[in-house]
Amino acid sequence: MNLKNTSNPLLLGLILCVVGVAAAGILAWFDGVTAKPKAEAKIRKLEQSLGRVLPENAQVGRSVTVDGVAFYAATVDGAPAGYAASGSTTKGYGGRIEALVGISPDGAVLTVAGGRAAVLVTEQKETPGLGTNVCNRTAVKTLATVFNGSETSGMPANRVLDSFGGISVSDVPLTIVKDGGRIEFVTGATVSSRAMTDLVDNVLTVYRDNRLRIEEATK
Amino acid sequence: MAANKPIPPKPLSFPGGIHPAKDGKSLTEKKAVVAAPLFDRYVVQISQNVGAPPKLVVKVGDAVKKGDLLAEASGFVSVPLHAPTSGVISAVGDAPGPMGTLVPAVYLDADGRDEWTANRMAPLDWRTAEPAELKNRVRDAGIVGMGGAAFPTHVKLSPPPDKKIDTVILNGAECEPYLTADHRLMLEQPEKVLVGAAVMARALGVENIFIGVEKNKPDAIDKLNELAGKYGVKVVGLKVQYPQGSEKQLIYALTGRCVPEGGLPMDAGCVVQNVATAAAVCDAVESGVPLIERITTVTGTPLAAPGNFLVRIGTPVIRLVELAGGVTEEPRKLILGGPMMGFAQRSFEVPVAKNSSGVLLLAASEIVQYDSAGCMRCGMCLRGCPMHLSPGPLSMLIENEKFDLAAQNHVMDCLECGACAYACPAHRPLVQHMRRAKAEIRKRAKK
Amino acid sequence: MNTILIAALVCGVIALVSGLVIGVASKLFAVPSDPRVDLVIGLLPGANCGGCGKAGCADFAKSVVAGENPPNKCPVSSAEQISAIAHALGIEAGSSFKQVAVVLCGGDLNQARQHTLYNGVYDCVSAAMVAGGPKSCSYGCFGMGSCARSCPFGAIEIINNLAVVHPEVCVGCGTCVATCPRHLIKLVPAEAKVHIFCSSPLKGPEKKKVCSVPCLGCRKCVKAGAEGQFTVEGVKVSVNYDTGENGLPGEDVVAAAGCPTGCLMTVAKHLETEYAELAEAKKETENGRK
Amino acid sequence: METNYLELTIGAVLVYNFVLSRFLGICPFLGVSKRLDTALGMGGAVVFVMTIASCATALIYRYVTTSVKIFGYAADLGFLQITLFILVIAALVQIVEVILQKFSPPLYKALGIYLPLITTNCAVMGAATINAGIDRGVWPATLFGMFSGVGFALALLIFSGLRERLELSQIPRPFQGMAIALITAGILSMAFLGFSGIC
Amino acid sequence: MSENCNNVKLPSGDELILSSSPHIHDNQSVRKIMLKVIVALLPAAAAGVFFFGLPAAGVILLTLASCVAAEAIWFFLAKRPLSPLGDCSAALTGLILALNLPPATPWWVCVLGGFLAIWVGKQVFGGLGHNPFNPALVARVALLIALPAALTTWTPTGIEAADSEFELSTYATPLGKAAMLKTTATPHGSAHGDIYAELATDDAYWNYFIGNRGGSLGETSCLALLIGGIALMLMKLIKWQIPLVFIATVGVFSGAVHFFAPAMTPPALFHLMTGGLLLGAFFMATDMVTSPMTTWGCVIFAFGCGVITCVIRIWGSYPEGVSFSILFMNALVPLIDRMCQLRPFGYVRKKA
Amino acid sequence: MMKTLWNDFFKGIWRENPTLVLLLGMCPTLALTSKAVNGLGMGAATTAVLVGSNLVISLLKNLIPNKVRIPIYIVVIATFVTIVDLCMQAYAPESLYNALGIFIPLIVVNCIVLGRAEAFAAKNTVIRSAFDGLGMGAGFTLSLTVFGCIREFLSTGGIFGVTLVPGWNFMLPALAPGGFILLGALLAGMNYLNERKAVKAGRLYVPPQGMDCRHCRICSIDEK
Ligand SMILES: Cc1cc2nc3c(=O)[nH]c(=O)nc-3n(C[C@H](O)[C@H](O)[C@H](O)COP(=O)(O)O)c2cc1C
Ligand SMILES: Cc1cc2nc3c(=O)[nH]c(=O)nc-3n(C[C@H](O)[C@H](O)[C@H](O)COP(=O)(O)O)c2cc1C
Ligand SMILES: Cc1cc2nc3c(=O)[nH]c(=O)nc-3n(C[C@H](O)[C@H](O)[C@H](O)COP(=O)(O)O)c2cc1C
Ligand SMILES: Cc1cc2nc3c(=O)[nH]c(=O)nc-3n(C[C@H](O)[C@H](O)[C@H](O)CO)c2cc1C
Ligand code: SF4
Ligand code: SF4
Ligand code: SF4
Ligand code: SF4
Ligand code: FES
Repeated sequence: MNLKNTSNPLLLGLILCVVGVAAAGILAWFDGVTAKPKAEAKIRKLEQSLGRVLPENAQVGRSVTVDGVAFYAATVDGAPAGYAASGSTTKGYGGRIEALVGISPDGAVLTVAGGRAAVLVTEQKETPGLGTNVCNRTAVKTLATVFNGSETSGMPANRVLDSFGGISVSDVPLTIVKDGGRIEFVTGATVSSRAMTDLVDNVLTVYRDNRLRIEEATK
Repeated sequence: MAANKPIPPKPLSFPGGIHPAKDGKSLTEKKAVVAAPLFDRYVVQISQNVGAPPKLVVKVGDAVKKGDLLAEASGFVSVPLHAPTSGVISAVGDAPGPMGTLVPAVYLDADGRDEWTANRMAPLDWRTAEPAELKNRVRDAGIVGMGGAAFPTHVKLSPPPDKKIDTVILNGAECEPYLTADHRLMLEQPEKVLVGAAVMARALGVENIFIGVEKNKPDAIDKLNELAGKYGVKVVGLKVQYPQGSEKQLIYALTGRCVPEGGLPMDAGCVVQNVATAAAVCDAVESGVPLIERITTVTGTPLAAPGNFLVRIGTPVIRLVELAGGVTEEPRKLILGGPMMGFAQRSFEVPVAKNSSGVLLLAASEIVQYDSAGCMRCGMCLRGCPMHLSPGPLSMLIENEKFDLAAQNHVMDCLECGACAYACPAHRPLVQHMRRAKAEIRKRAKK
Repeated sequence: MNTILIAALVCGVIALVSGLVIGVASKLFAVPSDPRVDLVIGLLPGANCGGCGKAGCADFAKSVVAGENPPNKCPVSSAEQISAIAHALGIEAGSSFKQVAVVLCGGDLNQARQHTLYNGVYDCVSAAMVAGGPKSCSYGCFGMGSCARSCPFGAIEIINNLAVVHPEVCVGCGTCVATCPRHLIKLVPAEAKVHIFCSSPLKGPEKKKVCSVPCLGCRKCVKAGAEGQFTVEGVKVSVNYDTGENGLPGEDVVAAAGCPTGCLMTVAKHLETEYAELAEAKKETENGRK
Repeated sequence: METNYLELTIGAVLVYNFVLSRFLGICPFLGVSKRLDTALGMGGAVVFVMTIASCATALIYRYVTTSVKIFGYAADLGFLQITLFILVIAALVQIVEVILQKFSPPLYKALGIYLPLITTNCAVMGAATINAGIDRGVWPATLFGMFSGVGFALALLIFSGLRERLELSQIPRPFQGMAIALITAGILSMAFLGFSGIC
Repeated sequence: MSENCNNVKLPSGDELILSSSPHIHDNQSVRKIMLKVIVALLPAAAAGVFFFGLPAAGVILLTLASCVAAEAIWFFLAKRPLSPLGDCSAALTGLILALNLPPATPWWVCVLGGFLAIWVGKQVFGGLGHNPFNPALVARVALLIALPAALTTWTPTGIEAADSEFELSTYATPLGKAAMLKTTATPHGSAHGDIYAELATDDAYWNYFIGNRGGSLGETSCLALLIGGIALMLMKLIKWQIPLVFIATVGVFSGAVHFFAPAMTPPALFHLMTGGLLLGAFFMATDMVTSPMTTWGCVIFAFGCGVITCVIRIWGSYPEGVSFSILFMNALVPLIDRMCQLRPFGYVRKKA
Repeated sequence: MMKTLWNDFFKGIWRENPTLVLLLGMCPTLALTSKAVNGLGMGAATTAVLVGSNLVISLLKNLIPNKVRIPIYIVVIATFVTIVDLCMQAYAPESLYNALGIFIPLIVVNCIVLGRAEAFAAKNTVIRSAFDGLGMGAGFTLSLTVFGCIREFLSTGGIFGVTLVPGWNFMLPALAPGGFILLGALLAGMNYLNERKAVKAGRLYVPPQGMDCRHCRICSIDEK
């Protein structure tokens, strides 16, 4: 059968229709097949990032959003282990910065594996090579680490972010060293440093002011 | 039509143009015209006019007298050629022409007697002669534009009926550096110039006559002014600015009219003639002398005694160099014409033609070499171009052989005046580019 | 299952509609087209370079089919591609009679006198307008490569200030012929291997003054060659390219004639000598540097 | 969802220029920029197609792939998004083409040859995908498509001007052609970087 | 035909030079122009060295040398004669680039900048006259986005540093300070309009004028730049329209914004005297290779530069916009040139 | 037979390399090569689509009417793209999927894919089409990865995230302008080598002036 030169509109439409139906069918079927892995991947993604700002073995439970900050409650063996709070600020050099901050039930920034502060930037538009030095935790993989297999699985270090370790609600308002506070900053990227400080400050403030409500809602 | 508009206040100048810092006129402007002696051999190019070359009427071995016809006009846009002296035609063949190529020429060996021909034209009374008679006389005398273009003058005096000519302009600007031939002519024979102007005005039936002279020749302006009233001629001093003598610019400076793009002076109601042409017209009418000699400036720092000479058409340049005292320094460039528009020559054997207003020698130290470096887009050429073209970008187009675009950008309006190349700090050979493009575009248009 | 059904339905409907519309539209607004245009487009290299002066290959193909342009106007196509197009369209382009260009001047840097110092645009056409250019011989090649630049196929090389055509690259488009201000380039049959590399009509002694390889007009070649292989015009002798019954002169004629200046030569020999001179010059400069 | 239209438009034209900072539609940007007039035609065609295509795909996104209800059954047809978008764009372009050809031959002459090129152009599909990705409404999506097209046209216009100038330059041999065009595009994109942050 | 004429032999034809008319030239050359511009920039360079000390001199010398070296190496690689080096345009590019760099630029950044300017900005396009973009700016902007840290590390002037209260580690230029205020200023902030007061005192203006402020090496001293710039205008080496329109546009635009929204931006005078406006307007926007040729073209060009500079300064994320604006308008030059084509003398519009 | 297949495969890798010689698919080439991994990922995804669509289209080639062949190709390609997209969502590392972003859906309009369907698969056998797709995909992947390595190395001093030169940080090559400029420089380098080769072989070499559409005439063939 050779349909190459047909020009009957009906036939054309039909052929296209058949192809379309077949394609849609295949896709729908395939979508079904991958539905489970996809969902798992999604959960994995959230858990992965949440997990990184929470203590080991923590289970993520319910969440609540207060004043634009989302709090995910975490438990370790059933006991409350704190929250992973997702906050944001618009004071970054490139605008909006989003980060997860792990806080203990009494409102201090957690310290997680490797002694890193539980602050993880999830979205930012800072200047590469300048503002990103403030926001990004990038592991330096070198040939040596690759061959020795000594790649750290935990969070890489970042001077500014790690200086949030142990900071608690009682330290609010936070300021950077340059402005007389405790938070580190990167010279040449003060704006980004201030923005991060502002972000954590905001998260802690919201927690301090709404602690009961949050506990209530995530029980 | 522009021609019918009343003449507005004169700008006496035009937008654009340049002021050559060293105009070299002081070398010769005080030197009175000296008649060159009779040389033993003249080389008369046959085609000395724009248009159809005249048809040769003599052959090798013929004896001719001064003023005898060597070649006769072969069409309307063509003029006859006359013998510059009496003697024998020793050869007819190729001679080095002003463009470097070999051109047909008549070799005339002078017999030293310099006898006038028997059938010399009778003097005319121009005040009473018919315009047609005057025009015929101008043609028969072999007169062409002596300002450079060598366009047959009688053609210019016969505008098509639909063009209304109301002004005759004599071009005494002599804006070319170094040249002073017209200056001396106006100073020494003002009467002839004025009569010539009047003759041409009569031939055209026009009242309005201007002579435009650059203000750096105050003595000539004074001299002309003394006599001008008698002939109804207005002498106007013009701003010293190159190329004031270009006809389009001159018309604008004197009348405020613009010759439309691609048009001729007659489109602005004017006829422009060089002052030397006018003097030749006067000679032809008043004494029946054909155009066989002209005033030429022989100048340049290498020359021992530069000056202005009355030379016969056909004199080899080498004779003029000798006449000017020979050289004291080795010349590296020989130019026929002025330094801005003249043509470099490859040999000292080239003969003087009807439109050779100057012979210029340059020494090595005076020559600035062209450079093929890219255009810097500095815009100096734009400022200098009297036609308001953009020579820099145009030359880039031409360098890349984009002639269509060059034509769209009006390269055909270029006068080849050289103001752009003069000003260009990158020393680009702009005029050469323009010339090539114009030739190429004409070639394509013909196809 | 629901999802599959709905997806199929949605997609099917949209596809059906698209197909119908396209089908109907192409029926309704059908514009007849020449299938040969597609054919030619297929054969063209598709560089869309605009070198042919058209807006693109498709545009050019149309003009070829319409007969406005010969296929060899495309500067990118190889000779085979062009002949394929010509073949497909049934045009007799280069298939039966291949012509190549030849520069009829042999006076290179070492052999022809440069008359003057030229300072200006490095381009033959421009140079010719400045007092006839720098070359003493008013009929010789400037070697400034106007032709080489104009050749869309890069067939002309300037060696030792002399233009030489590589006949195997040249497709005979004739662009260079129109370019040369000295009218030195001629289109000749591809089989012509022997040329007289001189175009000056001057008398022998005059040529001798300016060039060491002029055609002196001694007519040795005319005698050596067969009847009608050469034409004589005044002093100037040239190969008669309108192949008569005796055909074109071959290498044997060159050998037999014993041209006193060597301006009667084969193309190959010409290229060979020029390259040799070039190598010589290179060696000399290198030696000079040492 | 954005509501600030000024930001949306300036962002689409200058800051997040499709070609120079998002890397979309590079092929026609490089391919159709040799001459200013063709660039103008192509620019016009892209603006036109991007506007209607963004509108159409936004409609599809809103009313088909995310929320279709047939016989009471709802389904998430997200997996059909790519197929439907491109199908609709291709059909749309073809239809526009024939309609133009029929009803406005001059316009067809000006834009016609560029229309099919646009089907295989990342910019149109890219705009549709971006719109869907951040869940834009139909009206802002259309606006975004249009101004992204304007941004594309602007970049194309500037670039073609530059290339016409480059054509007259003595570019070193290895850099001729595409190489210098890419380098110029790079510097141009550097100049556009200056606008970062204005919205 | 060598006949004897008096005592000197006439040249036989061989030695006559043939060239097209005209046969005489203005006494002008590319080299002279470039040298004049270099001289006009010396006051600014001197001011830079005076205020920022010897390291600044090092930056100038190094950048200049690396530009010249880059050009020489390019010619060498391309097997071309080195003679075009003599036109001094590479040296000028180097000088301008140096004046655009922070006074404490590390040595390798200077060298890299020189190569970027000459190779990417100039020679790939075919060298002098062919580059559509200002080479010095190409290098400067490329460095800025490549090495933001190195290119935004400012040093205080010697006079400022002597001031004991000064915080050296966190030094910012006036425009940088203004930009920071921009991000911290809340729309409903109480200190409406006063937030820029500290930047716009008479004292501050005096410092800006003589050059006692932070910034790029050669951009700080308005006085030195005005001397050089006005000299160039008087010599007619630059078209006066460009600096004038550029500066006026920035003044009017920023003044208007300040008038209507004082919290948005400092007053116009601040904008005119800080940043690289004068350096850009007098020496970079005027680069003839990369600016339009016609008068009206220049006006449009300069106006565009001014507007874009203000837009970037006021709303953009970069504190300074002169480099970007000139670079952007460079790209528009071919279009502007096309728009502003000259009419030939006696041009008659063809009837359609 | 083997030789033809080898030829079909190999031409895509060098002689008709889609990115460096034909200059097609420029968007992913520039957008996704700031890191070598992204280039590799994009290359792999495109290869999968190319092979799949080439296979199906060469299978169906006799059933596809000329008039609607473009929509049909598009649907087929779109199907494979969606499949790849779904797979990546499900199995690929999140960072890679995010980095490729909207460029996965855009494989649909990649001239290489459509062009191979039109120029090769629609005319040749299934096996040859598969090899052609594989070769083109491999060429695309190779050039993207190599270009990605170059950009990554020049900007961060490492390849595939592994730092080789500690402390190196030069952002330009990773950003948009750097991408353009580097690709231009790369092309210039190729031109230089090709020209030298051509000169040695006595041939004429013209640097590519634009994208080479001889393999995809989608745009011109529909010119009514
Ligand atoms: C191109 C450019 C990009 C910049 N990017 C950032 C950035 O991402 N984050 C930041 O805090 N500052 C950035 N800055 C610097 C700010 O403008 C400001 O000068 C700096 O944050 C304050 O400097 P300091 O930290 O030395 O006080 C950038 C500056 C420039 C010129
Ligand atoms: C083809 C041609 C036709 C001309 N026709 C006329 C004419 O009819 N009437 C006229 O007065 N001048 C005519 N001229 C002469 C020009 O107006 C002008 O005087 C001549 O070209 C010399 O000008 P120039 O020395 O400025 O180059 C003509 C010139 C050319 C080249
Ligand atoms: C740039 C330029 C400069 C000229 N300068 C003069 C000049 O100084 N004197 C002059 O008589 N003619 C000059 N001419 C020639 C005039 O345009 C015009 O041809 C001449 O005056 C007509 O007169 P004619 O036919 O008698 O020569 C110049 C032409 C051009 C293009
Ligand atoms: C008035 C003037 C300004 C110049 N400005 C610059 C400049 O800003 N940057 C630069 O690289 N070169 C500049 N140059 C030098 C020269 O034009 C530049 O190197 C060319 O762009 C290189 O082709 C300038 C030259 C002049 C005469
Ligand atoms: S030569 Fe032509 S382009 Fe140059 S200034 Fe004169 S008229 Fe203008
Ligand atoms: S004067 Fe020379 S360098 Fe300046 S724009 Fe004109 S041609 Fe170019
Ligand atoms: S231009 Fe001349 S040499 Fe080149 S291909 Fe055509 S005929 Fe042959
Ligand atoms: S053959 Fe003619 S065009 Fe070619 S180089 Fe010689 S003179 Fe020039
Ligand atoms: S890949 Fe061709 S337009 Fe994007």
